[in-house]
Amino acid sequence: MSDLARQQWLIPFLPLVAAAIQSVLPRGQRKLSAGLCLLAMGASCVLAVRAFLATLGHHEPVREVANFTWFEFGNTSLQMGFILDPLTAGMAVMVTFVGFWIFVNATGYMHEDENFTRFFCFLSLFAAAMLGLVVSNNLLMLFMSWELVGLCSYLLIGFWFFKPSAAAAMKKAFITTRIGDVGFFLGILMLYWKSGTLNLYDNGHGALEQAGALANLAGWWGLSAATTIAVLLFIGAMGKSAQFPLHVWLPDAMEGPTPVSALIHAATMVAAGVFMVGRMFPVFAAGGSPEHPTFAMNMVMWVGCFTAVFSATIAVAQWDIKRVLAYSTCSQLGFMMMALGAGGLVPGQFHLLTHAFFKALLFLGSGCVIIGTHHEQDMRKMGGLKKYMPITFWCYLIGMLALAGVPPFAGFFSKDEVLLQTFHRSKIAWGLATFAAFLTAFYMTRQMYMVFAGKWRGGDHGYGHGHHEPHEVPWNMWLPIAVLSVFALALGFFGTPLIGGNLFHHYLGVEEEMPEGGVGIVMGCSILVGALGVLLGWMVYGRKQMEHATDPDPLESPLWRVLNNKWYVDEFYEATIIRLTMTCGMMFRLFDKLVVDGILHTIVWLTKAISQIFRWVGDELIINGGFDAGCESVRGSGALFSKLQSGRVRDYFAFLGVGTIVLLTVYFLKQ
Amino acid sequence: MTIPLGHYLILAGILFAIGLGGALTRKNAIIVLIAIEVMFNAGILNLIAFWHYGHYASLTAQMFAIFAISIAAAESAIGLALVIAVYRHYKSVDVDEMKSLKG
Amino acid sequence: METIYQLIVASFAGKPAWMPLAIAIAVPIVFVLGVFLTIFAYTTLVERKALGRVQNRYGPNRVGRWGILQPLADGVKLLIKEDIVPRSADKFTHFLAPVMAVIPSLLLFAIVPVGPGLVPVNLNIGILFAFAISTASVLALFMGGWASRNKFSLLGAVRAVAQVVSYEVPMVLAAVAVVMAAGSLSTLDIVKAQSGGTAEIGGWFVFQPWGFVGFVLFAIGAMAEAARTPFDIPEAESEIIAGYHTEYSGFKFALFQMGEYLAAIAMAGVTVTMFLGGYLGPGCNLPYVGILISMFWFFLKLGAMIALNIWIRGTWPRVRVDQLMGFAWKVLLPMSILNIVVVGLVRFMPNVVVGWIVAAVILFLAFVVLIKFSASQSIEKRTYRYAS
Amino acid sequence: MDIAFWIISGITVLGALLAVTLRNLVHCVLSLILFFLGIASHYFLLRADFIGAVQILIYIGAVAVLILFAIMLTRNVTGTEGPRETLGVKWWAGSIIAGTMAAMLTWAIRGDQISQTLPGGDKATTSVAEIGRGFIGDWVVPFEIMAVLLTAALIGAVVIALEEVMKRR
Repeated sequence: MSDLARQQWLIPFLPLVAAAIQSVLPRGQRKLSAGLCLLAMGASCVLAVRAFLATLGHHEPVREVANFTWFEFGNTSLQMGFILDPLTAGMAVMVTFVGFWIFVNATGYMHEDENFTRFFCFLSLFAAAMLGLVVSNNLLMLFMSWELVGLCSYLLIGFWFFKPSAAAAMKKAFITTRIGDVGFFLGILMLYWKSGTLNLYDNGHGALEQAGALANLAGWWGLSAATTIAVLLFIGAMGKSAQFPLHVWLPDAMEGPTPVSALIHAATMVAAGVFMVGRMFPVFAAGGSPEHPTFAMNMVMWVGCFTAVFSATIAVAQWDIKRVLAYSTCSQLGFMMMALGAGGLVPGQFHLLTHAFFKALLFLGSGCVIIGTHHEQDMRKMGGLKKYMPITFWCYLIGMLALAGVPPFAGFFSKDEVLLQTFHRSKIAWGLATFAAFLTAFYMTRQMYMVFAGKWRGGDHGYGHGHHEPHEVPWNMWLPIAVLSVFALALGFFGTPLIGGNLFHHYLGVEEEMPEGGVGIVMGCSILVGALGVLLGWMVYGRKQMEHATDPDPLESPLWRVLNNKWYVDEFYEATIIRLTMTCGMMFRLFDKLVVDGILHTIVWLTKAISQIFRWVGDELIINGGFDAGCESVRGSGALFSKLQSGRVRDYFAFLGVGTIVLLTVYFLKQ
Repeated sequence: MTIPLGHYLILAGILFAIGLGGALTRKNAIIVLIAIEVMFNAGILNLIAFWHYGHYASLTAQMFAIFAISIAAAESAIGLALVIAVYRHYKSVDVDEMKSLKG
Repeated sequence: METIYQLIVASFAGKPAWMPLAIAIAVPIVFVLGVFLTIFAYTTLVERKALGRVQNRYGPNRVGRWGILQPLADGVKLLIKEDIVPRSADKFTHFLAPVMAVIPSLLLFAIVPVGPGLVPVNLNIGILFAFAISTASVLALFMGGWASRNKFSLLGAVRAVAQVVSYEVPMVLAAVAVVMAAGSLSTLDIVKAQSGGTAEIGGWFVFQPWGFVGFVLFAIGAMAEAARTPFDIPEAESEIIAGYHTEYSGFKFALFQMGEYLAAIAMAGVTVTMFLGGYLGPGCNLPYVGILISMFWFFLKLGAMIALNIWIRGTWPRVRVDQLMGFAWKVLLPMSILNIVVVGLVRFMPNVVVGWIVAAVILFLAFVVLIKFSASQSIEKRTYRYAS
Repeated sequence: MDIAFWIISGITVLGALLAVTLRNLVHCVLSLILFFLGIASHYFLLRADFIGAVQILIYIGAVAVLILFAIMLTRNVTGTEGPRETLGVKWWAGSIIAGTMAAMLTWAIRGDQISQTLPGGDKATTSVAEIGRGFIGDWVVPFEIMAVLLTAALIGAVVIALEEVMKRR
């Protein structure tokens, strides 16, 4: 058993080796590259399953750790470690299994791409990073994997970097998640400061085992230390798991190849945030009780709840097949966060697992559709694909029903648990989430009808691949979705009270009593809204099919247009945060030039110059007020002063010398 | 020998200042490199002087001196290669003309 | 074994302290200036005679019997010749260069032991000192070539610098092998490490495979450092007139020649010390006369090395610039690095014979491969970038 | 031996001053060599023979020669600089900074207790063997890193300087 914990490193290591080998493969070695990738992933999957099986059949939840010292400086040592517990084992199996089938699908999807090996190299690295994140028993290692995941997503989203939109999307994804990572990193630092360790579990000395003690320490903003840390960590999770207001990168990430979307949205990157919150759950919950939850828990729940509804509304009005799924992912991640925030570690993680399967299925299915329709992503130009792509259709239907929460598919059970958990915490949140579930059913039905029903509308345009009819995809693309659809169908039963009393609960072994009561109301409501959503979808999109790709949406209205434009969040950011940042950047630049340059001239000149800037900045900000004008003039003065930074080595040298003299002077004066 | 340690330190300080002055006042990149070498040597002289007047049995100072000399050699090789590359580009070795990095 | 310095100090016990010091400083200086300058003078004569015979003519035979006073006559002639300094020359540097050419060469003799304990200074960094000094000699060539403001001089100077810097590397590495075997940098210790063996001959490093290779490498490097034929492209008269000393005449020219010859002789002395057992030879351990016998052996070997130099100069054509550089970097350098490895390897061999055979096989194979490799490179047709 | 210190120090300072003030580049390098020699002599005087030899071997044998080559390769064969540099603001600023620094350093050192330290008797110099053992003993890691650094510098210098040759092909 402890051997298994010590061998956990093999799980991320194998894909890492595969990535390393592929990075030096010549471009032509496509089969070798894909084979290596699949082999490594399959082997990791076997290892993960082995570890998973070892955690089964214990009465007490298993938790094995293997810590080792990474390096020491002085008396301080930084440790790393691996963990084997139900949470890790379940995640690892999910990631490796889903990842494996995504890889299989990718061999078909990327078939024509000339950078096939590079793609698989990145994919392997991505999988390795994610698995490293899952098996690590140390926040530092988790953070490193976390950043690696971010890097890989950056590389993969921008895999077709020659497309300007992809290049923009990759930057957006990186920077947005980076903002969250700052919070995460602060949280890590604070945790280290307060608890003195970054190990999660360490025979009673680990950070999580000290969570109770942390709750008694004072943190910032009048919160307890544990809650402060939790809030900071959650900011990181918000970035990674695309929670409002850091969700903007996720839809843009659709610029990447579809298997990447499947990998990012289903199994890995977005799951990282939820997983991390689940992993750090003791810190979040420390100091609270079900009746009086901590601020961190409330924050998680309400952010999740808001994201769930918010994204679902946007998903209603999108044309791009992948964007619908992307917003749906945001929404579902909101569900997970909400469950975690409501105190339900098990429902959250369970929904994460089931969602990974059916969302991977949906994404791969959409990938099949895109390949089948010759790289068409606009749902208006699809239609009637049921005839051309039967296998894809049936699998997609299963995924759609699972997502829409129709019993007995996986999504129904997991979502139901989430809703139940929320119901006991807050009726308002429950109501909103139920509304989001209704929207989910509605937009998925809309998508099904637009894509698969009616007649083929793709022929309207005579470019691209010409007037080719859609066709079914090769076996290596439909096999994965077929396999995944089996799981989407069956996985839900492991988490239901129906057979033998909630296996998943028992497996994770969290000592939390599921509140009694309310099961009937919640389940009834969710079945009802699911049915209502499907029905409404049929009424709006099913009864009367779109005839032409240029037809307007039946719901065309001002509100719809707002939704179509994603509530103008991007534009809002553009107008506020980005512009503010630019302005700040200008001002910093200005400051830089002045400080650097002023030394050569007399102090009088320096004083005059600084007062000049202050006058300018003050002038512009106070008198003009408007951001635009202020920005412009600051930019202008910045350009003016930037001329003063000479770029000459000699000047910089002189500054060094002056600095040394100043230091020496200080030294003398202090004596 | 009755020269106290301070004499060596002052000598090194003066040499360092000379190097610094050279780096500040000259425009030719090669002379700037020369001046940097002067500063390097002033620093190494300090090491050896401290070794001589201090813990004689220790190897540390000599090791540091050797490493510093090696680094200086590597630095000058790279520096001169850069000067040559810059010369090819700008047809000049005037450091004041190498200001593409200006703001 | 005491050095000459310690002997002198001991014999002046009880006298004022400056006396042994003065004597200990004066004796080696007088010895080096007297003996080695004479050797230099007669080396020029022998060289001219030998080259004459190689080229089927007599060589100098007018001044004195067999031309034996020829060096003296040359000296007088050069002393009274007009000292020409080009108008645009950098006067000070032009003046300094010949002086700079002689000083390092003379300094080299400071570490060459001519007999047991008979070394001017027994530095514990002996060989390193030799290399440090010999690199300085290249500066003189550069200064001379550059100060003359003559493009041929400058070309010669740059060639000299490039050549010396290149050949320095394999030479130092060849010496590293010896230092590894002897376990010391001191020249006296290196000689002592070669003692023993049959009649004080069998222990010479040159009889080891790596020693032989090192000897050849070192001899080639020394020849190139002194810019002697066939490595005399810095002063190749058919290409760049006379290289760096084109603009020198009179005694400055003589100083350049003197520096070159002294460097060659000193490097020959270092070669003898490092590979040929220095002053070791049959009878060098005898009481009283041992010192004389060992000096005899040393100068005999020195003479043999000089003769070898002259012989090679007379019979080999001058190499081309690209061949010169390619040879240094592609053949000598790998060979010398391998040589170091082999020296280390030999230490771990079970016995001397096996070590000898293994080292010989490795070095021979490496030599064959390297020669084949570089030969295939040099056969290719020459292309001219600027001429059609 | 005191007199040796003063003579060598004078030569060293003179060399350094000339190296950074002379107009002719090659003269600068020759002065630099004088400076290096002075420093090496100081090392010998301080009984650090090995460092002294290394100083000569590396600085005079390699660095100075390298600088000379750089001068030749930048086509400034005569070594003269272009138009005379005026004694402008920058010159004065630089000189004042350097002078201030020299003065302050001197002042700082003179005022310190440690500067009065005298060598404790005549001691034997460190043997090369000890240094060699240090390289493969306590200092093996820095030594290896230095080897890597030098290799990197070698490759880097070749790459930078080879650029033109590659372009020509």
